[in-house]
Amino acid sequence: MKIHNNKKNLFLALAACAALTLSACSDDNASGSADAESDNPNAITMSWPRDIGPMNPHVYNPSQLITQSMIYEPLVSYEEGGEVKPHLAESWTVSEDGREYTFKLREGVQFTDGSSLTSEVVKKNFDAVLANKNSHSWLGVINVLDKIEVVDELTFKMVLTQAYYPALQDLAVVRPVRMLGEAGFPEDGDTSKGITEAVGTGPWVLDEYKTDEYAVFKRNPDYWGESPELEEVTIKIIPDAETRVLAFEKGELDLIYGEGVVSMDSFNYLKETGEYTTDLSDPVATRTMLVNSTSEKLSDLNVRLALHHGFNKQAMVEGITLGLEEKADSILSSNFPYAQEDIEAVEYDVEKAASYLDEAGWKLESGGAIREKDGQPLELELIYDKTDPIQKAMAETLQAEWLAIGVKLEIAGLELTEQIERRKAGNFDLDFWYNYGAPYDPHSMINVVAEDGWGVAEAHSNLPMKSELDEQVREALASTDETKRQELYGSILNTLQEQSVFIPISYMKKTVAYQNDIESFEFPANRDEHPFNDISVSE
Amino acid sequence: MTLLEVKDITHSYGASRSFWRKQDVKPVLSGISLSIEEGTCLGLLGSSGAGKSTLGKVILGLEKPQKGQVIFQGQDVYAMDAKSRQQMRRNLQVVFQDSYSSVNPRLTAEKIIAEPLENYEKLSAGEQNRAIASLLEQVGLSSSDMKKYPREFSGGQLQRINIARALALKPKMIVLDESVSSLDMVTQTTILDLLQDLKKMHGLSYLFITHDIRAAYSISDAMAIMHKGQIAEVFHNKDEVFTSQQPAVKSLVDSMLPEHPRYRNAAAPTEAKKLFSR
Amino acid sequence: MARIRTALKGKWPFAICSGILVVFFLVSILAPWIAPNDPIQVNLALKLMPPSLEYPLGTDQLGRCNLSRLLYGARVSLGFATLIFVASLGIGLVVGTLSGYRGGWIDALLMRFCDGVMAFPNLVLVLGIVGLLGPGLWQVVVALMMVQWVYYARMIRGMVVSMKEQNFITAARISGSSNWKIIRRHLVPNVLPPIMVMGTLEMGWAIMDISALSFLGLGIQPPTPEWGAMIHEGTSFMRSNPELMLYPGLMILFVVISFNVIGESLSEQFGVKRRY
Amino acid sequence: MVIYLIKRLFAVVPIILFAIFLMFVLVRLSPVDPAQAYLAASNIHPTEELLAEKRQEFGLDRPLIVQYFQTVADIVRFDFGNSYVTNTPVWQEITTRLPATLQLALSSILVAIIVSVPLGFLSAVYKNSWLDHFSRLLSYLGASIPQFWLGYVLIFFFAVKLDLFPVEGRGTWQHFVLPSITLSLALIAIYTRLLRASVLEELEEAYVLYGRTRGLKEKGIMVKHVLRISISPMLTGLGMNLGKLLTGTIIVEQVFSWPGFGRFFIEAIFNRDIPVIQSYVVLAACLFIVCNLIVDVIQLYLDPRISREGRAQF
Amino acid sequence: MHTQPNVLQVDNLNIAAKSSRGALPLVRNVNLELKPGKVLGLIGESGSGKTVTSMALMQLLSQRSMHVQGSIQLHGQELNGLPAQAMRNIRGKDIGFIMQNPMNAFTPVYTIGNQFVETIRTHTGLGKKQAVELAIASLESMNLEEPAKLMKKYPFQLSGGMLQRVMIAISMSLRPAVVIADEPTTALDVTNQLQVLNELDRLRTECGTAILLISHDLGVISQLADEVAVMRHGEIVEQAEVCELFDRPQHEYTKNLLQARPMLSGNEALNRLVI
Repeated sequence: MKIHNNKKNLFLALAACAALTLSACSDDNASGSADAESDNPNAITMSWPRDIGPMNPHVYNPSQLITQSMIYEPLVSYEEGGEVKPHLAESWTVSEDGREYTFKLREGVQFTDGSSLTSEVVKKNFDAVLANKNSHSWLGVINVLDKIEVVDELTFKMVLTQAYYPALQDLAVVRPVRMLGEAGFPEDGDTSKGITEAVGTGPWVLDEYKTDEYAVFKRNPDYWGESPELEEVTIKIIPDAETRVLAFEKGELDLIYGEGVVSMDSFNYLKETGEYTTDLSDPVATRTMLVNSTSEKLSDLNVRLALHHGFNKQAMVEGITLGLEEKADSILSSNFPYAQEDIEAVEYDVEKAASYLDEAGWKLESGGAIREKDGQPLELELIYDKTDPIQKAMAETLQAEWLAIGVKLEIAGLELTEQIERRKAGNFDLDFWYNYGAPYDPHSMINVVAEDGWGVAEAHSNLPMKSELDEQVREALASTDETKRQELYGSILNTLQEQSVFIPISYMKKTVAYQNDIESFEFPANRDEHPFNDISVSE
Repeated sequence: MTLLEVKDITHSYGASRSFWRKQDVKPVLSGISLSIEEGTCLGLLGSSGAGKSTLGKVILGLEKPQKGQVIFQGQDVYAMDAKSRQQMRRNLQVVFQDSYSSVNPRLTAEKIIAEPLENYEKLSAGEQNRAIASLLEQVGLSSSDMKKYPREFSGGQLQRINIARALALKPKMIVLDESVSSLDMVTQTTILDLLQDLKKMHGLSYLFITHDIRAAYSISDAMAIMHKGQIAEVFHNKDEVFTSQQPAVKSLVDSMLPEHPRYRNAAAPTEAKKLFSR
Repeated sequence: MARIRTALKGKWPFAICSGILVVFFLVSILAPWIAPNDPIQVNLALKLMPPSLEYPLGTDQLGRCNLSRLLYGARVSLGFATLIFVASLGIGLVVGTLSGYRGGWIDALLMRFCDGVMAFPNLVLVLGIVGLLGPGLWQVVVALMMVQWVYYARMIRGMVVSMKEQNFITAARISGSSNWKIIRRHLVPNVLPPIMVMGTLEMGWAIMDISALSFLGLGIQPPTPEWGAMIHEGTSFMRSNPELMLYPGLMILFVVISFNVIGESLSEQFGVKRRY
Repeated sequence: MVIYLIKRLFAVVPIILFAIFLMFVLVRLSPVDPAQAYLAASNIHPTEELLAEKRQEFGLDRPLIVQYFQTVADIVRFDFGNSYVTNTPVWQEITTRLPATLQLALSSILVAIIVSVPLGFLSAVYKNSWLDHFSRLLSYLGASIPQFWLGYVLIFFFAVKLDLFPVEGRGTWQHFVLPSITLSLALIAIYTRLLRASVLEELEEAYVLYGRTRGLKEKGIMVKHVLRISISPMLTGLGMNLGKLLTGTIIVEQVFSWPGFGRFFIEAIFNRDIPVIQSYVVLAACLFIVCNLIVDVIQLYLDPRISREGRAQF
Repeated sequence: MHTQPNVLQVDNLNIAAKSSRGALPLVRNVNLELKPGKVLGLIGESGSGKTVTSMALMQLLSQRSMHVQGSIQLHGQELNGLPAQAMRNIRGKDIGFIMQNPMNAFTPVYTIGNQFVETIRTHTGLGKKQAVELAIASLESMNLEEPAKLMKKYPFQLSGGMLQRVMIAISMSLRPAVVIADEPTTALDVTNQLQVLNELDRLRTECGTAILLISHDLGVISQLADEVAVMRHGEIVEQAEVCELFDRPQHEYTKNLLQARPMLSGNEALNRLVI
């Protein structure tokens, strides 16, 4: 029994442990916090739902587009209305067959470590991307990219395997074709496993970063272009939407910006208080319902049309999104290139819907609520992302609306990955789907309509004119003739509309709310770009 | 005739299979031999920790000894098949010290006494009822107590119910394991009287396990004294207990409290001190 | 019953809480008949309405009847908590009794398994199971069950082992009762009441756990009304319509408090010690 | 005592092995294909070749028993694999985020102990006084208020309306206040109740009466004798409730944007980030075991009976 | 020194439990006298009010739940209603107490020495070292071997008989005027009972302490008591010198009690032989 001798020491030891742990905590805390009440008046704080990630320009999760776009820059930039403008590349020429692009780089562009932007560096970046082609196959230009040839220090040639008109648009995206400085590359040049340093040419430099807490960006003093007004941007990581609003209300945040970063209700609340400025962007993408034509019941155009006519889109969009989204009649909103004026809207018409169903042979037994055909009830399943409150609310609304025309809708909230898996496997009746927005659309959207592997082409495969449609898509993407392209797009979009394999629901918009001392806020044209270059703060 | 014979029982607990330390295997019983004649009562005496209760369990067939035999009615208790053991149980019953823990608190007196009857005698409801009533009367309770729950009885009354249950199958022998020790004096005496009467009436044999010499003396025909897992001495004439020079017996006798102030016990027996000090 | 009656004497909190629970259980059974509206009927024209005759507690952000959703929510919370309790108690009873009564290697094996499961902080294991099986109410229920039964088994085994040593079990054996009869007649009836008391306390936790998991998005699937999920949806309306958050919060509060008060009084009555 | 501790330490080994085994079985039972989950989480378009390649990389094509021993060997070397989402070693993710979680947990336990020890003790000593009624009310409320609900309400009133504390984040001591309160209320409820019950039980013990018959000071009997013994079941509860605490931290981290591991874990669940899920659970089990070991040691100090009787069953 | 021959004088003690239905009498009109160096036996079956009486003498009944009326005088000082502080000084110092179940009476987590010294230092101004010395001396006088080692042991490491003697040693160390022994032998093994009674006997002869010996066991009473009070249903039905009571019981209940004890068949010769 040594209890007597040991116990005092034991207790002391325990107490010491506790003290150490605690003091370790407080040390940690001393190293500064990032609050909106920063000493610098020319600084703002914004929130973002997830950690900004490792700032690697060539990979996806968990890196965040918004911060990648602050540091790294593209060769060309995407501007309002789909116009492609010079950025790091000053000018370019395209060969006759559309397979060779020769770029001239801007002179005097420097990376933040002082090195210059040269064709060699550009090639290095492209090579790193091409080394992991599999990961980037979603981006059209990568699939057709053959090689990069250095011509001289500031001139290089991009060679494609086939003509592909949206190559420039694709080069404007935030990742993976933005330029990392020489110093950022690991020895073997393969950036997929990580970079050594976040060296870019962008207007912002990462100054301070704490995983899951915040990241502070400072203005790049040597920026080649027009310097931003702001000196400092702090991005705080706040995963919960409600907490974000509360922090904004309290003044800990200057800006809430993004898609789905606040609930619609909270956004409206902020708007109605009048103490803050709120705004909505132009449509960035379309919320669409993907209808699986290979599903037995939905292979009938009449059923698809009945569903399309069978719900009050206007009321649903307004009710659920409180007017923050706009009812969509076409899959492509008018602010995108090649959007068609003459797409005929499918209007809300319950009687029409009912008659389509009657015509398809789905009859309502007297006393029954669900239509039947050959003793089978008209039951459909809608899958949706369970974490998305809007999808959920819409699913629930549709459930109620379609019941009125005798269609029973089962709704299944899934995790995103499961939703995508089932979409790819064609294992669904109805599914929420979004197009990609600027600068990816409209070419990316029609690409997945024709190209297998994304679940969309597969879902459309039961259309009678499917092969024709695919041919049109291929033609449009390779075409170098502007009017021809316009024509083809018109035909494709009209077919999709008439066949009701996409049911457009609403145009999604970005939201922003900011404290009144922020001036001159503008939404970037590129959906994934950051908005900080134009912001200024009043004294 | 010999009803029960215990031959050379050796048993121990704590044969620990612990990986960490080899525990000393403490023998609880070593080389115990005893016999009980039909219709007699053997008082088994000893201080606490002497191994009395373990021996009781061994005899009842509840704890297989590591060595030795228990022969009841000519049959080895631990060598018989399940069926014969079941039959053996009929004739060998038990009453424990703590009357409260010996009955299921959720059953009525009737159900408690009915349990052995259900298991052995397939009686009709009426017959069973009558049997229970008569048993209750035999032990000095009334048939109106049938529907009562254990908590409605006093300790003495409950012990009577335990006796009634033990009697239900008309056994040959009952092991009384400190059956009266926790009752107050007056009740103790009445229960002892009841046991005497029943013994005469049914020709029962008892193994009366106790630490109280007086109680053992008053009911037993013969006495055996246990000490540290062994039989110190067996007395067929129980009066000889008081004159024995066997140290364990002597110390037990020496530490008796007087039954009258006239016989005050003058000094603590030194023998006892040696024997029992830890 | 008699004990419950004496327990009631002079204990008004106990009486009130039993009343609340009885009401909630009735509500959850009768929800389809007493709810004024269909709880999942979306009517965007009627969103966020103040209380009216048709919608006694107003409507939520999708124009669904708040009262009806709360009533149906009782179904989910109480129903699944009861299910978890009954199922895990059932498994625990079988395993615990077998283990405690038989002893030997079966006991060792089963109890080592229980030890292993208990080596995990229980809710964390639930999260792990849900994480691997995928979020969803049934996964949550199965996970909670898988984690809970171990505790019941452990406790029941302990009680069986100590009870096995009690004289009345020995007496029953000596009276010639078979093992099955001893288990059925003596062990189970004595083991069950204290475990049920523990269960009342656990029910409260189960309801909290289900709603917490729903809050994290791991539990209930819409449009099924569940209190935790309703609170989560209601947080967006904290300022304009605080009742959307308040009502389901109060429901949880009432039910859990009731379970706790009742469990506490019963365990005092039965002398059951709380595990934690 | 040393032997007892060594024994306890060694007993931990098979339990941890079993814990790893259980997780291993669960992963194999899971309907999700890790290769599929990996590609989905990394935003890579899954093709059959890629899937096969990944399966081979994860060793999923090897016999189960080999996979199990590989898992054990990896975990022993603190190699929990790479997160599917962040592509960094899980161990690194743990070390950057766990300290924040532990701080939060520790500060909540501290708050809980500081409040519940006097409250539980006094309410038992002054049974049926107003303090007792208050503490019982508090413990009923504390055990019944959902933490996520409480969290938002606290932020709304104390951070936004009254402007006393920051809404979210970590940094200064003020950042600790609201999350700790949210997290500790349930613990306070449990511990207060546990302590009150055990003090009431101990007050019935003969040694209290014997102390009084010896003329000891009432305060001395209560604090030196009763409290010291009564605190033991509360400590057991402290160890046992770690699970509640950890789930609590997940919720609180979510609501208060606390940069801890729980938040990361929930994201991992949604992304099917199997290595993260697996290591969180195994790690939590280890933490749980270690905490209970610490509790045991403290109890051993408080109550020398334990080393003789072995650990009391709860 | 004392003009009054009685160390402890109890007059007309009435105890009632407060309940919602009014006072429930537990003890009625009890009169007791304890003389220095004498042992007063209090006998009765369980529930007869013996323990409540002893608690009343120690003033340890909760005033919230119990009514205590009557006079309890220690050396002429009225104890009933004495302020808590003053009463606490008397407890342990002037009135010692020996409990029924020694195994539970000690705080399990402190050593014997710790609790012994704690008691001594509560009532005396002794330093720690002196207190330890006094405790060891006291244990030694109880015939306990190796008292210094004993001091370092925890209660659970000792047998009931040992603990009971430790308890007597603690009472004795402060030389109290009165010791109340509540069923001091009930929980002990037969072989230890006599020894404990003998230690009590020494306590009264050597220190002149008056002892109130509460027991239900006639053997204990006949071994130690000088005078006996028989209690039943909260009342003292008979009180007499011990031999007188055993030989000529007056009350019906006493007679029953005496008849009930198991006798060695009334065998005088055997009884003499035993001693």
